[in-house]
Amino acid sequence: MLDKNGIARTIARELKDGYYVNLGIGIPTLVANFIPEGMEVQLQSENGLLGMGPFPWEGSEDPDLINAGKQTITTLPGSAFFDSAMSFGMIRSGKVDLTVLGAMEVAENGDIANWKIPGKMVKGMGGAMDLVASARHIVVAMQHVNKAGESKLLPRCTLPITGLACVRKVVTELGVFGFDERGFVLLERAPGVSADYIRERTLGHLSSIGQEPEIQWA
Amino acid sequence: MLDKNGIARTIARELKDGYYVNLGIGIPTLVANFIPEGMEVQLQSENGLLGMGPFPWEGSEDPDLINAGKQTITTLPGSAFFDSAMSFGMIRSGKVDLTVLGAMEVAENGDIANWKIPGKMVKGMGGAMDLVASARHIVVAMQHVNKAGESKLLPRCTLPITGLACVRKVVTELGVFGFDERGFVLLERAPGVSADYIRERTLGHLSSIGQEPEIQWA
Amino acid sequence: MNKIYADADAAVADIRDGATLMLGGFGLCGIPEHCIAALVRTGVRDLTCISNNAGVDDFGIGLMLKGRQVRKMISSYVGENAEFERQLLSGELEVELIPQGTLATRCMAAGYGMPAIFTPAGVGTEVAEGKETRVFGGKTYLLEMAFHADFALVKAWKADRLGNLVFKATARNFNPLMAMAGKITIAEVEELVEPGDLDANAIHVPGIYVHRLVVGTHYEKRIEQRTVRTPNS
Amino acid sequence: MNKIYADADAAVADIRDGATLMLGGFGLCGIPEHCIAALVRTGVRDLTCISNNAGVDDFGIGLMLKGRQVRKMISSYVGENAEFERQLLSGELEVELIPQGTLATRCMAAGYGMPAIFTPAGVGTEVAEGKETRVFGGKTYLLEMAFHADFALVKAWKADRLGNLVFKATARNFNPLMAMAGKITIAEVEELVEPGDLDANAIHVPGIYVHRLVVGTHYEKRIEQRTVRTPNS
Repeated sequence: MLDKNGIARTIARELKDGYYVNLGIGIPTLVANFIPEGMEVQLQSENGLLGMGPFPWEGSEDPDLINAGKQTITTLPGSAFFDSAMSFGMIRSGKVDLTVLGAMEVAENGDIANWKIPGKMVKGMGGAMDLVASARHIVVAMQHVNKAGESKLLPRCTLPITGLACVRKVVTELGVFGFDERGFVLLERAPGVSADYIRERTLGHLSSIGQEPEIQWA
Repeated sequence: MLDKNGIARTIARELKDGYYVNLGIGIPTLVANFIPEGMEVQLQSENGLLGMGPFPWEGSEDPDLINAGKQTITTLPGSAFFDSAMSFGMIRSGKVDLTVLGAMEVAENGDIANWKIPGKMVKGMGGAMDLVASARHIVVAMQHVNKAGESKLLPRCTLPITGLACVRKVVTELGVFGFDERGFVLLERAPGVSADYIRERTLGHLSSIGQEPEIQWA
Repeated sequence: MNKIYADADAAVADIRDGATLMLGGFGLCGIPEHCIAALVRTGVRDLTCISNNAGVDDFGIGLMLKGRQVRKMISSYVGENAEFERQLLSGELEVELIPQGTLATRCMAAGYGMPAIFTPAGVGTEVAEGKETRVFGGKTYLLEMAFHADFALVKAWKADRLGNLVFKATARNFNPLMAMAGKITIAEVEELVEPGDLDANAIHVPGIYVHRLVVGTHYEKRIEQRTVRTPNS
Repeated sequence: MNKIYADADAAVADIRDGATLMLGGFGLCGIPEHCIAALVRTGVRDLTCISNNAGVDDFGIGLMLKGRQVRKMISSYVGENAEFERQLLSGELEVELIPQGTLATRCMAAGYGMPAIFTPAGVGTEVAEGKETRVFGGKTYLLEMAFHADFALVKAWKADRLGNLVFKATARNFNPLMAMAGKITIAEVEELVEPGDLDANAIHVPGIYVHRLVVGTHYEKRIEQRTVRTPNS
């Protein structure tokens, strides 16, 4: 089983030198901690920044400098600020190489639901619908099951959709999942987790030969 | 009869303090010389400048600083540069208070033709079609008749149209013309020019009481 | 030509009941604090507010909500506000949630004289309900109308008296777009400089889009998520 | 990540016959001189060139016309060029003239991921022939498609190695729009500075849009209409 850092570290293997990457709130944010040494990756924050750096040291927070999660941040040399239209312009035109975000549900066909639970107060979709509608490579980082123990990898989403057929990869504490025409495909197992164990916790169709490799980090 | 400066000076009476103005090539450019003392008028050049100043002194020309007529220019304090999309964005959204441009023909209904003569090499419309499609107040500065002595104020344009029903006022060497539902309306006569003389040279319908005032400058 | 108003109260004095406003800012970053405070003092009501967020209970648009001044919010994310939730559930407040990029682009469209734009955001979701779709190059887009506002209230870093605006860091966000979209645009700024002091190459919003200027002082600039690095992180 | 190419020849070496190019500049102001010169040296042919103008006989795109490298020009104004006229009349060259603002906005649309835009420019004219029109708020607009280009060749003033671009004065014009529209964007710049030397608030084109950088030297920057003030004017 992977912990949150393990999920982030697994996703970090998707990074390539020169990539522009948008990381959502939560586990996705942790991916930034696993950018390999010597690899140049530019982080985009959709409120209007390329070249996001780490959190500031205490006392040097700038209220005019926040990320899309409204956290105080810093910038790296060579960063650029822009307005929200240009920010989503670069997202919409496919310039962002990798988008990592959380989800409540992912469906066999790559649909994602992550913005609204009927009956609960709706907070809004923020930039999530724009990101999933346009990003070229979308990886979901999430727990495999919800608090009630139910699979979040489903035949189809039960919650209101955020975007259609857009997710390319899912990483949970149990493994790494791709997609084929039938549904989810188990690509790698978390260390010590069997394919059967994963299948039991996956409601959507899961293709698995039962001998998928365990996740390894460089 | 007005000379070119007289036409420009007449049009300059349309200016108001705080106006943003786009001046075309030729006579319209001369309007800038008649901005009343103490009045603040910002000149927009559609290649990407607000706050255009006079031509540079010899030796201080900057090839990176030209107007829409490709002439070397200067800027005034408080000028701003922008890209061509924003430039036409402000034109399209009606932020330019006054647009002055030349024409080959103007029709009774305010149609304008100023970009193309069939059989002659076409140079292109540049920004003219954008300007006439969007500007809120369009004044045409032109000679009353063409080189063949034919009226340029016509029942309808014979040349390819630049824009439909957009001209609000025409100033020629003979007078100032507005529009009503029937066609041109003589508003003011050039000094020493009779309404009859103007009517003879105007092919489009011209309303005139025959006693329109002579043009006066403050 | 004088665009400079004595204070925010003077600048917002003619905003009437039922007006549609745009308010710049992302979260509490780059919001027009002083204009909001002045609006609260006017007691103007039945406002439609286009703003990415709705403030928090005791700051930003939250103050206008507390005064029951807002009839409708058009936003992308509104989650930080108990009074907001109360008014929404009681039916006092109407809310239209739209994707953040769609919101930004619909504001930009107004300033660029474009009546509508196409975006793929929201295709296949609730957001698309009742909206026209169109396929370009095999991909489906929604037709979304430009947003217009009677007044745009924005917060800039620096301005000159001609109305040229410069924004700082991520406090830029929606501010330039809304500044360009307002029928009347009121910009409150931290610093007023002489014409020519701003680099003409680095103006974010040219003065042609800006009608009123207010110099604000004592900005609170509240931070929503103060997050800092720890020595061993 | 290395975006810096040794010279313009290296940067344009993989541009193939039949490619669609965008070339920045207005008149001769802000044109990518060195990339054009390099393109002439490659002898690549059958190019479609999207550029507001077509240069003059012996400079700018005129040099490519002289080499019969251009099959089609998409421009708003092409009047300064005798060779251009000759090729057009002989049928060697195809020309599509479109309004300047439409050209700019169709380029912008690509960089902003918008498949098409609406503009009133050209309604009722030849430009509207065969195009879809639509009425919004009582005004008629044309539907115009985004322009895409295999390569965008632009000229910037300064850049850092991440590809962040800053333009000078009216040499900005179409350059940022085309930089954002290119599938592969090649920016030639007068000065390469260290990351962090450019004001992060004043970047015109963020590096995400820029794939290749060339540092140009000895810019000719020819002036088309040298106009000066006279002491008594």
